[in-house]
Amino acid sequence: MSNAQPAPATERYLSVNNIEVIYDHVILVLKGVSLEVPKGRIVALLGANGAGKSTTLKAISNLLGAERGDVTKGSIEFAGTRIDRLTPAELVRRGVIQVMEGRHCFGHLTIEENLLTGAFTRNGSRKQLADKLDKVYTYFPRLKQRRTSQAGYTSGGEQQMCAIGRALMAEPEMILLDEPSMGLAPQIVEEIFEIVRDLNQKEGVSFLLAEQNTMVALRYAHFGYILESGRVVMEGDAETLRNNEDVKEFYLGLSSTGRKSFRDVKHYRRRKRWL
Amino acid sequence: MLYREAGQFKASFAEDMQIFPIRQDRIAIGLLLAFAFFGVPLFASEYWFSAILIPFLIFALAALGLNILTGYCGQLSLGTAAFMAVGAYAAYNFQLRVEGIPILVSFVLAGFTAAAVGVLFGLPSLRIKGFYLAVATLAAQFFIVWVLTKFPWLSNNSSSGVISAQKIQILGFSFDTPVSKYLLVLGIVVVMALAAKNLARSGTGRAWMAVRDMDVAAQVIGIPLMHTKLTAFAVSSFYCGVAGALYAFCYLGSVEPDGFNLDLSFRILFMVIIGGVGTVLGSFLGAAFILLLPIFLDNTLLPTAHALGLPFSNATVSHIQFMVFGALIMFFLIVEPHGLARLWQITKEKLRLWPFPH
Amino acid sequence: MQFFFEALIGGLLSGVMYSLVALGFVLIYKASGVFNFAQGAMVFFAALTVVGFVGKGVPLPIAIVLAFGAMVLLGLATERFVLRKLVGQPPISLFMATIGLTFFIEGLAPMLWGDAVQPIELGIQDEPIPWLLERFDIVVSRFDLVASGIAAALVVVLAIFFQKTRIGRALRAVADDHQAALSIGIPLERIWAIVWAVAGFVALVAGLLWGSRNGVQFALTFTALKALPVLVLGGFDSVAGAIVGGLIIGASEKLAEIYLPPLMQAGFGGNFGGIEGWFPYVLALLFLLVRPEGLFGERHIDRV
Amino acid sequence: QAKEQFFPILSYRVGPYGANGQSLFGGMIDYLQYVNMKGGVNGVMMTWEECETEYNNAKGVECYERLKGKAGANSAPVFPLSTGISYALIDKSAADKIPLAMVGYGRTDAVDGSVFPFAFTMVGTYQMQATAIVKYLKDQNKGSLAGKKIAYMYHDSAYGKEPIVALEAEARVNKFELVQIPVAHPGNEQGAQWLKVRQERPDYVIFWGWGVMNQTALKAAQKVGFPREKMIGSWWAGSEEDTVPAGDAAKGYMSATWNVAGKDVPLVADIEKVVYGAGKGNLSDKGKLGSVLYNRGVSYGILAVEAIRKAQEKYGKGKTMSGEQIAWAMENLDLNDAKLKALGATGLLPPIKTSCEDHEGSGKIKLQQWDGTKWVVKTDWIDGNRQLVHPLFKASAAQFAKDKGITPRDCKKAM
Amino acid sequence: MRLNELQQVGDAVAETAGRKIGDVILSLEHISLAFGGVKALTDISFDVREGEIRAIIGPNGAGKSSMLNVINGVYHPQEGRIVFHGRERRAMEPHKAARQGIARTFQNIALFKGMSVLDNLMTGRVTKMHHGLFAHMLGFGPGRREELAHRQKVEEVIDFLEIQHIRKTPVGRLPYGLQKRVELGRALAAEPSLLLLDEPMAGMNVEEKEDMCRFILDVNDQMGTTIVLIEHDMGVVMDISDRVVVLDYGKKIGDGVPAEVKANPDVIKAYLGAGH
Ligand SMILES: Nc1ncnc2c1ncn2[C@@H]1O[C@H](COP(=O)(O)OP(=O)(O)OP(=O)(O)O)[C@@H](O)[C@H]1O
Ligand SMILES: Nc1ncnc2c1ncn2[C@@H]1O[C@H](COP(=O)(O)OP(=O)(O)OP(=O)(O)O)[C@@H](O)[C@H]1O
Ligand SMILES: [Mg+2]
Ligand SMILES: [Mg+2]
Repeated sequence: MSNAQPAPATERYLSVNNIEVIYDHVILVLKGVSLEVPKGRIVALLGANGAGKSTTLKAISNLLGAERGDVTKGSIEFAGTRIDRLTPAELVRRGVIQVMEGRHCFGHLTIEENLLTGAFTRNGSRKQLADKLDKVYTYFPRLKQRRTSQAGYTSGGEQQMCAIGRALMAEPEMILLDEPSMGLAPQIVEEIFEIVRDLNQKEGVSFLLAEQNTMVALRYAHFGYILESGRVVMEGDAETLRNNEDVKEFYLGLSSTGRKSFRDVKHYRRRKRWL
Repeated sequence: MLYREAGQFKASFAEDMQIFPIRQDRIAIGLLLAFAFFGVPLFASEYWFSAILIPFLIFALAALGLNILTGYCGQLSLGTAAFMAVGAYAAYNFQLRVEGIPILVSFVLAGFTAAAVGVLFGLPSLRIKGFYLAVATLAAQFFIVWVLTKFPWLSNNSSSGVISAQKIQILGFSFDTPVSKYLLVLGIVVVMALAAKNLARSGTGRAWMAVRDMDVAAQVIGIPLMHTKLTAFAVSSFYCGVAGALYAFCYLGSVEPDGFNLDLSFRILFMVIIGGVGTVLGSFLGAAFILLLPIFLDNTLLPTAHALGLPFSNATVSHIQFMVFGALIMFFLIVEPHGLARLWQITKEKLRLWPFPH
Repeated sequence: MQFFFEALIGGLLSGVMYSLVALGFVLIYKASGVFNFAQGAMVFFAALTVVGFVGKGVPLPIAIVLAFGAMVLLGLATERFVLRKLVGQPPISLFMATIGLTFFIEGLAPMLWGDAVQPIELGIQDEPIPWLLERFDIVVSRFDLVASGIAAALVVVLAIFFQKTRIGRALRAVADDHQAALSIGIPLERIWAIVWAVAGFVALVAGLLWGSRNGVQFALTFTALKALPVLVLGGFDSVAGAIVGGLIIGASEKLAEIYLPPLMQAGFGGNFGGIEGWFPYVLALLFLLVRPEGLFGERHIDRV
Repeated sequence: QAKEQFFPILSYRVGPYGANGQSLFGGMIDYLQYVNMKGGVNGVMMTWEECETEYNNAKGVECYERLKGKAGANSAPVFPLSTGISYALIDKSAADKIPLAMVGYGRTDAVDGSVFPFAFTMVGTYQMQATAIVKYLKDQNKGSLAGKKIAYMYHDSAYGKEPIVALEAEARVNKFELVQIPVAHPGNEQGAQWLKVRQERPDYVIFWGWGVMNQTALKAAQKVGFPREKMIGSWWAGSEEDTVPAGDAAKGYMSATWNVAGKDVPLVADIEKVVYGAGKGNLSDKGKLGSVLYNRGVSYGILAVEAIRKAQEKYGKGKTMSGEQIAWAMENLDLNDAKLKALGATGLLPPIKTSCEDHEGSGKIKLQQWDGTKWVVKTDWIDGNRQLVHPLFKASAAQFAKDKGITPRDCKKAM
Repeated sequence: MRLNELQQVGDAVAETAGRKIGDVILSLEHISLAFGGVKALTDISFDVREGEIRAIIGPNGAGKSSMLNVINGVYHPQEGRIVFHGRERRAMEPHKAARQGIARTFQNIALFKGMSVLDNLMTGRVTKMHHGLFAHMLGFGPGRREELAHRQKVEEVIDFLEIQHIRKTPVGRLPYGLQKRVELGRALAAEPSLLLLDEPMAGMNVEEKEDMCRFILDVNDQMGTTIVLIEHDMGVVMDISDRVVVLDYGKKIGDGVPAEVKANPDVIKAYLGAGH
């Protein structure tokens, strides 16, 4: 199923070392998370709600400040340098960009203006800008149709595309994608992941993607981490994870007999083995 | 160690829904009230009563009023002082024009008058939101003060628009010393604060907060926006009105419309924000802070400057005071945008966890 | 009738003076979603700095340049020590912070430059233009005309800046969602520094004009109160709104002050002048009832 | 241990009226310093403490309460320099037996000492001032104002509204037309009002402004071409703080005053020499020495110190006086020409003689004109229309007494 | 499509037949809605029967959420009419719709962020509470008793949704999935007869989706609540819904039982994509 190439041994690219995150001075959310994204790879960050996936991404892109969160321990490196003290803008300039969970489009700007702001850190010529815009529009034709609408009035899915498109405008090397499939129609989900793969293969963009849709995520990712209550409880390449019994049951919804119907869900739960 | 709720089991919802569910809190509040009623009169000086305690309580009441509107219902208002003015002038007029009306009744009626005016100026809130509404409430601020200056009848034809509050007598006892006024104000404020606390944790309070947090959703789950917003305006103005009446009768003794100016509105807004939006406790903490800070600076800056031999003139000290005041406000917002009440809450949470950090 | 026109023109021209202050508000609001209450204090600070330097013997043009420098510094400091720490906080917190800033500036400015009330001489006479007075018996001040010209120029420049430039777009993005703006690499710090510097410049212009009109003194901070109704009427985030709002408020306020009180007097007896304090606000309120986001303001988007 | 007399000073040096406060309180404190440097009042030294009110009523009350605590029973008069604050303090000061000196402002019916034993509206009231201005205008017009039109432009507050009754009465008596033009606080925009002036085209504008309203008015008058010579301000609209910022627009503007500006008053010159010579001056900007408000501050100092002196004469020289004793003295003050001369204050302020019935004690003004750089006195002392004005005070005071349940003193016995 | 999947779909349909599905309680007739130039809905008609689970699917921007907004009165369609419980109307008013027993959840969570979970659920009962301001002020008496009675009901919902442990937590601090659950709880607290769910399972992992499905099915089974559901997860839609409406660009392109819809070529083209 996976047509991803086996990961060649690469240098350390993005690495998160044992970080701890506290919100509001009291709420400890990440309790020592370490992970790595080798160059040119797609790494999936899986885990239940509230496991701390978004928090991890925000810690990397340094967006915690606005939520009164703090990285209190550990370090984060990108391409050989520490980045935990860099401003988000500086990170974007270095090629690390996050697509936030919940879209966060600029409601009062039109779709096109939203995309254009994405290129803020890249002062290219008018032509280059137009080219980039075209590229995004070929990825997301729907956006082209709605280009003059105010983003606040577009549908959820359109906003999601807008947010991803906006990030692409920054010509990133490393995208932190938070729940890209949320609220998207199945067709679009496939499309988006195809785009992810495309970018990865053709342009060498690396991805760290937090995703609930494990099925799809593991289909496209090379490697995965599973996060539970602020700790990494399991890691491995996509193939291994996909064949793990627990992952199958809890994240893929497959039982030993294949996919079970949502109607037949039992009212008891088996304890997860890794807990 | 002392502040733990472990071991306090709630056997019924009624217990869980008490006004202060944690036993230590209940004890603390009880002690505080006892102290305020019986302890303070024993050793506070006249200065404390007239210049600190009475205004503190009155401002806390006004802040509470504003907090109901802004903190609980999310409608930013800059017209608080005007509603206080309505209360003050209404109480004065009830006393003046209704023969033998008990003063407390006057206060209540003053509150209702302010509430009525509040509802009137609350009507635009059905369409206008956020800062637009805030500026719209400025219309109330300026218009009401203007009306009070322009209709001499309201100030009993005093050529200057100034009114002098009548004597306060309840059941033959006259409240003319600072201590007695303090006790009167304290009593009223305690009752109203409890009522506010009750409101806040009842259906009314929840409806307010729902409208504040997301009005479309509130409407969708069946909260009528108009009714909810207008009750918030009414209750808020009622509180401000009573505060205004107390301001005139128990604090300054005589007031002029211009005294209820925008500055006063802002001071009260400061109290709410610094104290904590959407908390009853915050109104009190905020009032104390905003009232005491300048006094504290007054008393410390000049002596400090002199002690350090700095050649500061009085003017410079006053300027520095302004700066420090402004800087502290910014500082507090940065440290804790949710105000002193939240700081207090965090402290309590930490206390509960102590000695563990999380 | 001739008097009516005189009142109308006078009103329109003084409305432009309000616009000038309102413009500073609009700038910052549009760029950060912050309702900057300190704008009035900034006007005061700017004007006082100019006079302060002049008082030290610096020639006026240089004093103006120096004052602009001071405004930039003030903007940078505000960004560095206040705004940056409040990223992502609700607008009301930021609003309150700017009130704190107001106090700070109101203490700082006179501490640096003294409390004395001082004039600025820009060399534009604030007197009736003679030939208009003689020919039509209409009073139009030359000063007001010049002020309007300056305001109009500023408005045009700023409108273009916001709609057409990269930075302008980024500014609007920041106003919508701080965190998202950060996430795509818009450097909030720099953006805010720029905006505050520009707002400082607008404040300086307003300060010079208002200062030379009424003298440089603490009361310049009150100009903010005149600008607020203009702001709501035009829409917080509209540069064009600031100017149109100013014109409407200016004209109607003057006409109302002249024609309304006699009517009220007829109705209630007594003396009803002095309605300028509230009239603009009530007028703005009425407008808002029809258009809750002001004439040109952006519609508030709330969807579920 | 030297004896001391403590002055609680409720000052304002910041905020919208800060500039005015600097001069006023500078003058007053400089005078107290001066008295001390000359050996005090029979050896009793003046001490003081300032408290910033920001011209805000509530802060004023707080300051009063705080400083009252420091003064104890022996407080020198309090000058609450704000109409609002003085209103708020009337009851309190009476209860505390601290004399409240409202010199040229404040509750005007406190002229009637039988109802207000501790409140002293000294030297002049707004009503007396207004009638004196009318009298001046009448003199200018060969004794008749009949058929003239006078606009009264005023700060729309207690301060501006007090004189209206008196002016209306004058208008009836002198058959001139009175046009009232209120200006909303703070008065930094007066386009409409001056358009109204254009419309009405009055012969004179009597102008009751305060703070920024004053400069704005001058500028606005220039803008509509109203001659400044025909504009007569009250004594709170006639200081350098009002005219300097208006620049050329102020030239020719007239105003009333009860104290004279300039350093040529011997006392002021001496203060400069003695106090500033010793580096003990209060002003940070020495340029304000001799300004209208500075000299007014000095006059406040004179009134207070002379009251203390008078009290000492009765209750014991060289002793600290109680508030009550000083109140007695303020009610029995007699600052005649000879005394003023001895103080070096000839011409600085009018002679004053107070009594229980009349806390005002003078009611005289001079008119001064701004020549572009300084105020030039234009007239001798002009008396207000006492017959017209004082009965108004009596009636108003009686009403106050009734409202508050006060039994007025019998002034016959007050001596 | 895998064989056993088809098998299960068939089972589900069969099961549906056995359940008690009543008459039409809501019917939408020729609804058209436009925002300025954007046509969100064009001439759409469909109905909802008592006790059924009715799904609305369609690509992004098809107008699904708008449809729900029309049903409970947030949007007023320019054309068409709504018949609810036999009463016909042009448009609803949101809070009146709530009083008639329509509750809903939102695509972008619309909880009251500043309030605790418990308080959020309690607001859900607003339509059932009758005491006013003065009763509330007292802190005892009838207002309090009413409050307690409703607390009882809300606790039942809390137990049902298994969110006891977060009862007092401010909802802003909760992870997304739990917020969704709380939102469902708020809607359930109102004991609605018609429940509108806008993508209740977005952003959840399989385990949580399973939980959510269980809640929805239980609500439907045990309380007989009629449910209108928007969802992008085809597995869920096919498994639990009785009938499905498909919208595309504001137009209805399909309507029927899941298997039927799934086989509809228009639907495959517009929505499902070739992968399914
Ligand atoms: N601003 C905040 N303040 C306090 N707590 C927070 C905040 N943001 C997140 N949390 C808490 O941190 C934990 C992890 O949240 P996070 O958003 O990282 O989870 P997640 O794995 O992304 O979950 P989801 O799949 O729902 O997005 C949650 O328990 C949440 O309650
Ligand atoms: N209030 C509004 N103003 C303007 N346009 C709107 C508004 N609400 C919805 N629209 C438009 O109507 C169309 C349908 O939107 P809707 O939100 O109903 O889509 P949806 O089917 O729910 O999509 P998704 O699955 O992405 O949530 C969209 O193109 C959207 O831009
Ligand atoms: Mg997440
Ligand atoms: Mg939708």
